[in-house]
Amino acid sequence: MSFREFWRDIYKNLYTIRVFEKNCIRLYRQGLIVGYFHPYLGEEAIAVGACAALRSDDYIVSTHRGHGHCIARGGDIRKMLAEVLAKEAGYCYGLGGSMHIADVATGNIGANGIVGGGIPLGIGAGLSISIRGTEQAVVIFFSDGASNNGVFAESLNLAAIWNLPVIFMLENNHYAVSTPIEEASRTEDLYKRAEGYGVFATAIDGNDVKVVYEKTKEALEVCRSGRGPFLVEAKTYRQGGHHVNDPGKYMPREKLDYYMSKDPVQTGRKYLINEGGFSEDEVKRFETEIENEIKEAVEFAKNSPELSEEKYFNEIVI
Amino acid sequence: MSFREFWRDIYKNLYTIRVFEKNCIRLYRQGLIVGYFHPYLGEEAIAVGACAALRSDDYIVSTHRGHGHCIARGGDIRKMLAEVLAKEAGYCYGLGGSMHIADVATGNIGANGIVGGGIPLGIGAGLSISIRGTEQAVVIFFSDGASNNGVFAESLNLAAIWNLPVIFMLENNHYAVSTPIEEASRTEDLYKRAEGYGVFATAIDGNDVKVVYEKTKEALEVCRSGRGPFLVEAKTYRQGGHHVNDPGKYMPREKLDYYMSKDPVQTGRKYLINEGGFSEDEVKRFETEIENEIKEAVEFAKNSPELSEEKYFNEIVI
Amino acid sequence: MTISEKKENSENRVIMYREALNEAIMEEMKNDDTVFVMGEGVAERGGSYKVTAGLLDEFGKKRVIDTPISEASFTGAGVGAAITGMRPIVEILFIDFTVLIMDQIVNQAAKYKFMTGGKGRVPIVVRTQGGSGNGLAAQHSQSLEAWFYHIPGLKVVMPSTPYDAKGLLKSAIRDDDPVMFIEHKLLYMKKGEVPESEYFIELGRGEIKRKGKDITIISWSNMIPRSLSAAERLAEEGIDVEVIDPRTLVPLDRKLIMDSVKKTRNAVIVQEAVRRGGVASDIASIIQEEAFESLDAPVAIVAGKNTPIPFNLRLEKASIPQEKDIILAVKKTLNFKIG
Amino acid sequence: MTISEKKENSENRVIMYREALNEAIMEEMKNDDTVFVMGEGVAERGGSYKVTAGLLDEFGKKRVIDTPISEASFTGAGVGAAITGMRPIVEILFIDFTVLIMDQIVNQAAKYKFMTGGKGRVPIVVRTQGGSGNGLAAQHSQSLEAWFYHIPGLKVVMPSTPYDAKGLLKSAIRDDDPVMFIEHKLLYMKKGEVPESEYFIELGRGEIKRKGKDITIISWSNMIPRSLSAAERLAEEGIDVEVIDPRTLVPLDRKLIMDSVKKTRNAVIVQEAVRRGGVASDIASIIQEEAFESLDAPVAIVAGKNTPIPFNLRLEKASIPQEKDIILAVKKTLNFKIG
Ligand SMILES: Cc1ncc(C[n+]2csc(CCOP(=O)(O)OP(=O)(O)O)c2C)c(N)n1
Ligand SMILES: Cc1ncc(C[n+]2csc(CCOP(=O)(O)OP(=O)(O)O)c2C)c(N)n1
Ligand SMILES: [Mg+2]
Ligand SMILES: [Mg+2]
Repeated sequence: MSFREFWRDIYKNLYTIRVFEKNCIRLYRQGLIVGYFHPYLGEEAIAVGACAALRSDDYIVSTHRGHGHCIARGGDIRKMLAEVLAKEAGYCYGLGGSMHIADVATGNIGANGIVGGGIPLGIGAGLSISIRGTEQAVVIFFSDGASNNGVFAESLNLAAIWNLPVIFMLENNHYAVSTPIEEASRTEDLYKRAEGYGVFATAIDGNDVKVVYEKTKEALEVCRSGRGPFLVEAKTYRQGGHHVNDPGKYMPREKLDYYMSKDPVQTGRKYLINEGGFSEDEVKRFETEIENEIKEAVEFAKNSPELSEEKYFNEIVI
Repeated sequence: MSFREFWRDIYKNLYTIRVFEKNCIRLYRQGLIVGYFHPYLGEEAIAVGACAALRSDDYIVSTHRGHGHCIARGGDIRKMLAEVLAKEAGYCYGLGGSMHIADVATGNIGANGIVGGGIPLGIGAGLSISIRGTEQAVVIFFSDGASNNGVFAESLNLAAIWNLPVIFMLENNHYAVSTPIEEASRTEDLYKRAEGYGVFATAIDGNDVKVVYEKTKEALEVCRSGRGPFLVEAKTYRQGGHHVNDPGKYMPREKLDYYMSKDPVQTGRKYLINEGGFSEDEVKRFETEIENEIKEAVEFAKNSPELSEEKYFNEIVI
Repeated sequence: MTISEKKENSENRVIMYREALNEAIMEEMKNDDTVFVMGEGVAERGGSYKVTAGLLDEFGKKRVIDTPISEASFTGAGVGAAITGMRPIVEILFIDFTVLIMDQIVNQAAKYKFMTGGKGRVPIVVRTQGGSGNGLAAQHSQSLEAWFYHIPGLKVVMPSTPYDAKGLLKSAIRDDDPVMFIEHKLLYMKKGEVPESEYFIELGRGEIKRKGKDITIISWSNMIPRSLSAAERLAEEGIDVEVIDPRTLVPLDRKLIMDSVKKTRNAVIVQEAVRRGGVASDIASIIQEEAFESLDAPVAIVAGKNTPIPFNLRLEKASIPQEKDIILAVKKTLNFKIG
Repeated sequence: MTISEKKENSENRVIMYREALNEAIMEEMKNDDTVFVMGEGVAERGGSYKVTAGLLDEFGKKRVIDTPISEASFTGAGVGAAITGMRPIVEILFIDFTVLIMDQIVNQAAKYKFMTGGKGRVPIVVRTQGGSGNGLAAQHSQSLEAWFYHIPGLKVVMPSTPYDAKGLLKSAIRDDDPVMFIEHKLLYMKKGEVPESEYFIELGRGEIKRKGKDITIISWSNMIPRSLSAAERLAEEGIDVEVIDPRTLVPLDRKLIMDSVKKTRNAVIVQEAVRRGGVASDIASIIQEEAFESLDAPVAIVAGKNTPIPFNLRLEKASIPQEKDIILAVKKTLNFKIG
C-alpha cells in the first residue's frame, strides 16, 4: 500500500468518526436518539491508529464509548446509525443501541455497557487464538476508569501467564464520568500497573495517530511472536462531557485547550497532506465525500422501519 | 515490656499454633473434626510477628487458613476448639467451623471461605478508622492465590487513594492448593504488584518472626502517620499439603527441606533462648504448660454439647 | 430505638422521590456520625440521580466518598466498615452492576451475623436502582430483586412513593442488618406528599394503596402507580380493586396480603421483573398454599417477558407490564370458572 | 446435529456420576477440537471432585487449563473464547463462588446473542457444584440455581444420576447457548447404569423417575434419591407416588409436570435450596395457574430452611429436606380437605 493510500484510509476513519459523532449528537438533541450516548470525540487517533495496524482476522474489544472502534475496524455506518436510531436495519435490530454494537464479521467482539466487562472477553479471544495456534491478535480497548476494576488486573495476569497475543489499549482520557484519574489512582501513569504482572507496558501520545499506529505495530510483533501481552497507555482527553447530556464543566479549561490544540483529526489531516501527498483541495473534496456518505446513512437510518413486536417476540426472542 | 516477656509472648503464640494444629490434625483423622481444615503449620512466624506489632484496638482480617491469625491475636483456644469440633461453646456455636472463626472482641474480623473475600473487609476497617480519625491500623492477611483475585488489586488502589492505615500481609507460601505460584504469575515477587498502584511494598523472610515483627512495626508507623498503605510480602512455605487430606506430593522435596530447616517455631525458640534469656529447661517447662493448656481445651471441647435444634431455629436463626 | 410509623396528614408538602431519599440521608447523617455515603459520583456530582446532592457540602469528603469503578471492593469496604462500627450507605449506580458485588453481599454481609454467632453485625444499606425506562437497554434495565430475596440474612426494600422512600430509607439506615434498598429510575422525579417532621416506616409493614373488595393486586416499586391507574380504569367498569404494596419484600407482610386475598378471593401479582423465578412466583406459591380454600381463581402473575430489555422504546414497553396487561389479567381472573 | 435420547437397556455397566461426567467430556473433546476445559486445578489435579481426571494426559496443556484464582476473568475468558469459535467448559469449584462470575454470565454470556441480533453465539458450559453435605458450612454449601433460572438467555441443567449426567453434559457441550451445569457434591460417588455407547439427553426433556398415581413429587439433583426413597416408604403405606425429575430447569419440561399433576391431582415440590424465592415457588406458581381445577390440595413445597447452612452436621441436616419431611408433606397434601 502506498503512503497516499495509507494516509487516505487513516484520515477517512478519523474524519468519519468525527462527523459520525457530531451527527449523532445533533440527532440526540433532536430527540431522535435516546438512552446513553458517549461520544469518542477527541480520542479518534487511538481507535484509528490501533486498528490500522491490525490484520483482517484479528479481534478487537470495545467499550461503552465504542463508535470509534467500530468505525476504525471497518464497521458499516448505515448499520451503526440504524442501530443508534433503534431501527431493524441496525447491527442488533435496534435492540442494543449505542452501547451494544458488536460486529462479528469484522472481529469486533462488541461494545459493552459494563465498564471493564469486555476485558476478559478479549482474554478469551486471545485464548482461542493460542489454542488454535494461529497468528491472530487482539486489541482490548478500555479507559482509565476500567483499569480500577478487578477484572483488569486479573486479565493482565491471565494474559501474562498464558503469553496471549493481547494488546491492552488503555485510553487514558483522565476521567471516569466526572471523576478525575488523580482521585482514582495515586499515579496518573497507569501503565505501571502492568509491570507488576510482568507485562510489557508503555505510555504514548494518544492524540497522534502515527504514534499510536507505530506502537501498536511494534506491540503486535511482540504478541504474534508469542511474547505477549503488551499494555499501551494512550494519553488523551475527551473534547466534551462524558455523554451527550454532560456539559463537562469540571474539565479544566487549560487542559481542554491543550488537548484541543492537539486535535487528533487535525493532526491526521496534516499527515495526510505532508506524508500522504494530498493537496488542501483534495482533502476538502475527500471530506465532503465522507460527509455525504454519512448524510445518506443518516437518511437511510431515519427512514428505516423499527422491528415489529411480532417479529421480535416470535423470531428474535427465543 | 522486658525482652524476656516479649519473647515469651512471641514463643507462646508460635508454639500454641503449632500444637493446636497438630492436635486438630489428629482429631480430624479420628473423625472428630469434619469439613475443610487448612493447617497453618510452617507459617506461624507471620501471624505471630505481625500481631505482636499491633495495638489492642487494631484490626486483623484472616483467611481460610486462619487459626494462626486468631491465636496470635489473642483468640480463646477453648472457643476455637469448640468451634472446630462443632460445639455450642465455639466462637460461632459450631455453626461456622474452621473457616469461619471471627473474634469481634480482639478485632479479628474473621476467617473467610472465599479466597480474597476478606481483603475488601479490611479496607472497610481502614475506612472506619480514617473517618473516625483514630490511630488504629489494620493488617489484612492473605496468600499468593488471593493476590490473583481482582479484589486484591481494587483494594490496593482504594487503600492507596484514601491513604488508609492498612498493611497487606501477603503470606506467599508459593501455592494455591496444588497450583504453584510460577504457574499463576509471571513473577514470583508479588510485592511488585503493589508498586504500580503507588503502594509501598517489600518482601521479607516470612519464617523469621523477628523480621516479620520489625517490618510490621515499621509499616505500622507509616500507616499511623497517614502515609499508608503498605504491602509486606512474607515468603514462606507450607509444611504439608493444602488441607489435612492433601499429602502435598507435588511439593518438591528440596524446597520443603529448605523451609523445614528454617522452621519458624524453631527459629522463635532460638530467639527465646538467645534474646529472651530462657534456659533450655525453662523452655521445655513452658512448652509443657502450653501443651497441657491445649490438652485441657481439647477435653473441654470434646465434652461440650452441640447446639440444640430448638435453640438453633428459635433463637439463632432469625 | 423504637421505630414507629406515623403519617402526618396535616402537612402536605409535595416533593420528589429523589428529594425524599436525599432528606432521609441528610437527617440520618446529622443524627448519627457513623452514617456515611460512598459510591461513584455521589460526592462532587451528587449522584447520577441527584439523591446525594448537597451531602458533600454538608458533611465533607470524609463522610461523602467518591469511589473508583471498583464495585466489589468498595462494597466490601462498606461491609468492613459496618462490621467495625459504622453505618455505610453504599450506592451502586444500576442494579445491573450488583452482579459485581454478590460475593460481598451474599457470602460476606448476609452471613456475617450468622458466622459470628450473633456477635458481629453488618448495618449496611446498599442503595441501587433498577427497572427499565427510556432506552437504556439490556445491561442497564434489569429487575433483579429476586436474587436478594432468595438469600437468608438480607432485607429487601422497594419503595413506590416519596413518602415510603423516605420513611423506609431512614429505617433501613437504622437497621442492624444488611439492607438492599432498590429504587426505580422512573420514580426519581415522581412527586408525593412528605411531611416535614421526622417519621419512620417499619421494615416488614406493607400498605394498602387502594381499598377494594373484588380482587387484590399485589405489586411494588414502579408497578404500583401502574396498578393504581389500572384499578381506576377497572373501577369505571365496576370492578373494585384492592392494591397492596408490601414495600419491603423481605420481611414480607404476609398478613396484609393474606387478609386481603381471603377477603377478595382473587389475586393478581404484578412485577416488572421477568416472570420465571421472580418474586411474584414466590408470593403466588405462598398464597395458593395459605389461602387455597379462599381462592376463586388461580393467582395470576403479570410480569416482564422472558427477554433482556430491548433498546427500542416500543419493544422496551412491550417487554414489561402495561396497564392493559394488568386490566386483562384482572378480568381473566374474575371470569375464571372452575372447570 | 440431531440430539436424540436413547437408553440402551442391554448394557448395564455401572459407574459413578463423576466418571460419567468425565466420559462425557472425554468423548466431546475427542469429537471436537474446539472443546476445551478450564478451571482451578482441573489439569494437574484432575479437579477437586476428579471430574476432569486424565484429561491433561489425553489432550495436553493447551486444552486442559489450570487457572489462577480469578473466577470473574477466566469465566469471562471462556465467554470470549466461545464468542470466537471455541466450546469452553469452565469449572467453578463451588456454586458459592459463582457470585464472582455473575457479570460474565448474566450481563455478557446470557445477553450476547440478543445484543448481536443473533449473529453472535456463546456456546459455553459452566460446570459447578452446589448443595450441602459433610460440614462445609455457609460459604461452600449453597443452592443457587434460582439465580440462573431467573435470567433470560441461560439454560440450567441439574442431573441426578450418572446416566443423566453424561447424556445431559454431552448435549450441553453441543448446545450453542450458555449452559449452567450444576452438579451436586454428594452425588459424585453415586453409581448408576451408563451404557458404553454414545447417547445424548435433550435439554428440556424431564423424566418420570418413578411412576405413581396418587401424588406427584417434582424434584431435582440430590433431592431425587431422597424423594425416591420417601416414595418407597410411602408405598409401604399404600401411597403411590410419581416422582418427576425435570433434569433441566431451563428449559423446563412443563408438559411432563402438568400431565402428571393433572393425573394425580396432588403435587409436592422438593428442593434443597432455601424456600423463599426458589425454583420450587416458580413451579408451584405455574402448576396452580395451569392446573388450578385439577388440584385437590395446594401445591406443597419442601425446601431448605431460611438460614445459611450450618457447619454442625446435625444442624446442617436439619436445615435441608429429609426423607421424613417429604413423607410428612405428601401425607399432609393427601389429607387436605377443602374448607
Ligand atoms: C461496572 C460499571 N460501573 C459503573 C458504570 C457506569 N459508568 C458508565 S461509563 C463510566 C465511566 C467509565 O470511565 P472510563 O472507564 O474511564 O471510560 P471513559 O468513559 O472515560 O471512556 C461509568 C462509571 C458502568 N457502566 N459499569
Ligand atoms: C473465590 C474462591 N475460589 C476458590 C476457592 C477454593 N480454594 C480454597 S483455598 C484455595 C487456595 C488458596 O490459595 P492461597 O490464596 O494462596 O491461600 P493458601 O491456601 O496458600 O493459604 C482455593 C483455590 C475459594 N475458597 N474461593
Ligand atoms: Mg476514562
Ligand atoms: Mg498460597
